[in-house]
Amino acid sequence: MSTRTGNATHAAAALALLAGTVVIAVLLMQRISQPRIDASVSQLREQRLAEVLPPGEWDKALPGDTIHQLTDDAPTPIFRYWRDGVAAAAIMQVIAPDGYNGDIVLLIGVDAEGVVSGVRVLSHRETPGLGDDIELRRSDWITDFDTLSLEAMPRDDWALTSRGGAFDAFTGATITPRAVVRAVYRALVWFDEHSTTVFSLPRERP
Amino acid sequence: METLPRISGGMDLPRFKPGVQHPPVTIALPATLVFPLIGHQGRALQACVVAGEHVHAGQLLAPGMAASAKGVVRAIEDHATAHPSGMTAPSVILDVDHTRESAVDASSATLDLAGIVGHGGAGFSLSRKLSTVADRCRCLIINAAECEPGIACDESLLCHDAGAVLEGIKALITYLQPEQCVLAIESDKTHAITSFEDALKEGKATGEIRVLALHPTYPSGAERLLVNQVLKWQGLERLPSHQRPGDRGIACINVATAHAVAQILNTGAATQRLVTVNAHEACTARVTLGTPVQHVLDVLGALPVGAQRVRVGGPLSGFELADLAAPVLTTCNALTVATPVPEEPVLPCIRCGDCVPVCPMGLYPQQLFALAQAQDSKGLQRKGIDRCITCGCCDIACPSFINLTTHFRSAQSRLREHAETERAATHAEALHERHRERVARDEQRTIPGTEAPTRTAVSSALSRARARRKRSG
Amino acid sequence: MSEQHTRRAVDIGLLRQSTGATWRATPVIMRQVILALLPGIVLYAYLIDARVLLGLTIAVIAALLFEAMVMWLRKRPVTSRLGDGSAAVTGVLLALSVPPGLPAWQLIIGCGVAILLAKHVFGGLGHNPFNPAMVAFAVLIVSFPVTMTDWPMTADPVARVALGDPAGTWDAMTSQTPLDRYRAHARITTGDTVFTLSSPGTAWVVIALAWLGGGLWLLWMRVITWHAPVALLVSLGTCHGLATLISPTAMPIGIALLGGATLFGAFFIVTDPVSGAATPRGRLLFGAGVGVLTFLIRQFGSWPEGFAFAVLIMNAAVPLIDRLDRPRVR
Amino acid sequence: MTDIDTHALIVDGLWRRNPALVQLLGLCPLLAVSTSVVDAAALGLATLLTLLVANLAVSLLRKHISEAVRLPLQILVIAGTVTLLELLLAAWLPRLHESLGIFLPLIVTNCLILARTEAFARHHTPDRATIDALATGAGFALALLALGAVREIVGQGTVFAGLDKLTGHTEALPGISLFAAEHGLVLAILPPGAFILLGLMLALLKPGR
Repeated sequence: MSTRTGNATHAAAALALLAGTVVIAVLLMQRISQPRIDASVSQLREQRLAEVLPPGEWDKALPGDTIHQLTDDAPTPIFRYWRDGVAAAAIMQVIAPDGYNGDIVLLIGVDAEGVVSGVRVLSHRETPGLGDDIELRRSDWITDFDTLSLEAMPRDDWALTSRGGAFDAFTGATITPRAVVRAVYRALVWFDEHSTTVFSLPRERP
Repeated sequence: METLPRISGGMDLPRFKPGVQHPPVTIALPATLVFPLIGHQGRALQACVVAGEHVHAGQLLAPGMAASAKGVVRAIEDHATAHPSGMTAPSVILDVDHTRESAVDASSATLDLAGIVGHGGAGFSLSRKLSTVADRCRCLIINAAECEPGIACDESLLCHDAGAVLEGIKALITYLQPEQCVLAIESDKTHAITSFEDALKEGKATGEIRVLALHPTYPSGAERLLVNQVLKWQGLERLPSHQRPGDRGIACINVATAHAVAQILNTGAATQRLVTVNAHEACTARVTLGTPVQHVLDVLGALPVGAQRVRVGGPLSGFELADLAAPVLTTCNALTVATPVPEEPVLPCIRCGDCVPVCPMGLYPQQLFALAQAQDSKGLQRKGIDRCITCGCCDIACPSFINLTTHFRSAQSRLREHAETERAATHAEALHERHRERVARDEQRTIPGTEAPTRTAVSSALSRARARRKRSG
Repeated sequence: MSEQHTRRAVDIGLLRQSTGATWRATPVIMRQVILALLPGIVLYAYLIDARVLLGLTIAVIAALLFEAMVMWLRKRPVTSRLGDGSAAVTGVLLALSVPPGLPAWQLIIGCGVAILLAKHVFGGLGHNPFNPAMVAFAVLIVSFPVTMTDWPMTADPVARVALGDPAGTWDAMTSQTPLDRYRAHARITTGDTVFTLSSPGTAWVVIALAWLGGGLWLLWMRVITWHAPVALLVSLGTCHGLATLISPTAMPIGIALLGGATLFGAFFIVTDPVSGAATPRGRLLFGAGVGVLTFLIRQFGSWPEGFAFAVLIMNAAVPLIDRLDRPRVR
Repeated sequence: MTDIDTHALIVDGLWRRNPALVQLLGLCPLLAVSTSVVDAAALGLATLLTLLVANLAVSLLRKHISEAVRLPLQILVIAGTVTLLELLLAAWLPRLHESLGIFLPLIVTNCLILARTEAFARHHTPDRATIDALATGAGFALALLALGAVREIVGQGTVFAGLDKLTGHTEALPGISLFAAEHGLVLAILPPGAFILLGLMLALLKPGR
């Protein structure tokens, strides 16, 4: 009996000891790597943000002034940019929920008038070879949105050519591009209604 | 004459009835007769004669198997049988005594004991069949349908010996007292129909037995299908799949069996049957049961030569005979001597479903085939393999030349064997269980506290047992 | 009585002949299917694109070569199996399902997929659970969406005028199946009655009717049964009819039945005995299932034509149908 | 127990009892991540590394591990290793980390690793355990690499596309292009293609055994 208790104690001690060692190792590793992880995440985001932002110098360095969840249906987050104190551009992160395979996360850059300066895909899980033509590295389809605005194009044209719109579907796939077009259209409509609110919110302390 | 509705499924095969126009040729008795000790569905029979015993025609050699001639039992040994597998079986070998048969007391013969086996395909014992419907027979159906091409013995029987058939039917009517008696025959057998109707007029039985015409579709003569056709004609519900004809008071008896009944009444024994022999010249032969096939063909000068083979039964239900020494028995309706045409190469099943509409039982042969190949017993039973009458319609319909029926036959016998062993196992288990219970009970009786049997009690019991044995033996 | 006469009674082969069964042997069935396709093929080559003949030749040769290769690898007699014609039929069906301008090497890959992956991996003729031509079609459309949706714009004056597009600007467009073309212009011409018949292109309608004719001939010759095609057409028609009631912009029944692969599939694909259901009731269920699924994929899916996928899904359901359909034993 | 010779260990791990191609262990990551050579190589290396650490640790501790707690201990070691690895990758090769996604943490549940620690490392000296881990891990990685190469070539017409993810370059490396991407058999990149190609690989390797 005594040996069994001894064994159990021994085993528990071994387990605790090992668990402790592992926890310490993981904590140490996290301490070392966390700054780098944060840096690389923000670097990646800044790189993408820079791609969709109109060219020029800005009052505040990337990622700009960030606001989250402005209204229930608002894109989140929204990055705001001022040039010489004048509200000049915003980048909206929106989700296209009706993709072929899960959410497509988009960054949509617009200037203060609502003209698109660029659209990029942050993440998606569309079918390789079919749906991933929304990525810039595979096709320049996504640049079709550049310089478009609600004023520049009638409502009916915000659709795929197969439905009578202005956007080509890429061959074999209609769902993915349709989801992107709809998401961009929705974001522009939202921005059209709320742009004053977006820029009137207090600016972050630099 | 009234007509029965056409069966669903089945096939219209060309009418080919060899030898029916000539009267039957009687084949002389051979030197030895052979009686395999096999009963219905291949059950082994126990011989009730011994080697050296003298037997007379009509004497039972085993339950359900009567001698067809006078003679001496030479031996009980393995002998070739007319079985698709070509197997041998323990058989009573009878040396025929060619002296004239002493008169048999025909009046003493009863239908129950004569050991008549149905002359249709299954070889079901007649007495058993009659006993299931005795006293409550609603309808007696005489089955004169013979729709397979190449077999014409029943038709020949009606054409040339309708009187005897009628006599047998009348005897059955007397025995069963059915409410109604019908004879079913294909409408294209006009000669047989007129012959039988003449006999009816002669025997003044026109109102007693009604002749029903069947559409000559193969296999409308199969028992279950025929019974259902008659029930439909009577305006009654057909048999549900779990019922047998006997359960509804219906006896369906082959026309040749009725003829055998007449033989028993006249001579005391049913010793002969008609066999269509289909060789270079076709004829109908009257063969004493137990006669080796070899002898029949020898007498007719039709022994196979060269590549010729002998087939027992028709092209669909029959099989190639492995050994000519096998005897002709009640279920042997035709012998064909011919050179078999090489079979078409079997192609894979393409699931075309052509076999489905032709199946007279409404089964799905294609699925049964797949299940049989997968040896899926449960699936086979679920899809009704036990309902398959192995008529062969699916074989004909199959565009890939698959011999489906062969597969079904072996699947059925495999399942039957399986059920048999299962039953034996449960039986043995029950026996064992009972034994254990008894042992337990005995142990309980001798639990401490009760009296152990004393020495004197034991010895007195022993002496009582001895006395009893002396008295009885 | 002659030897031949007696033989007639012993020989099941001759019985088969007398009832017309040998005449219905598997290789004959395959030949008749190809024969039934001929009028459609001729019209296709004349009205739409003669390249279909080249495609057919390539596909049949490739299918036969693949078949021969597999039979040789599986150490089976090569010639007898080539003679059964099933590989050739697969090649023909595949070549007719893909756009006529499909590059030859893609068509050959399709034949390889059909014969090797869809057929022989499962054990060859009679054992494939999926329709080989449809498996190949699915693989091709997933793999080569660009060329697989590149249908030729027909020299079809009626349709052009009807759609108000006399200049024929469509020639510049790709990614339009005959069915997709309806979708493209549905919005513009909603309510326009002229549109109804001519929209899939009169040439395509003529060819669809040729498939219908071939199919009816096969029915008459009793090579196929009516169950699956009728069930398919009825269920597809019903679905489209209901859709039209709910939403007036939905595809009208006429286009749904005459356009796309509907009639071709109804008589030549869902009637494939091997991968379809084998009993009358099973075939009704199978055809109806294909119809509903085709409608759903056409209406809500991203593929231009849902027929192949509908067939494959129902192929997968065949064992279930077989299991559920118990015979009504007599 | 320790008399299994090194050569046999290596041959077993790499070929005769190859975890992926013979024992069919770890199929989920094998099929999910083998869409390109780079991803396959990365996951293969990560698995190899985890297996090495886990095998070594379990072997070193084998005298102190009692039967009752051996499974929690082994899982703890494996999970700890994978977590460290994930943090490392997230910090220094973020693009690779992103591309491997959930399959990196899922290495914990790769039965291959637990199978080796449980069946081998627990009973053998650290040097044997190391050799076993290297051989088995390499066997798995090579199978992954082969499948990845086939799928990338057939599906996209490239090899080594996205090598930057592995090297830490900032600009995208297109890899070697064999033919235009639109001629690729896209099916090969999709999950069903993975199953079909793995099946074909197994069938082709069968006669060699």
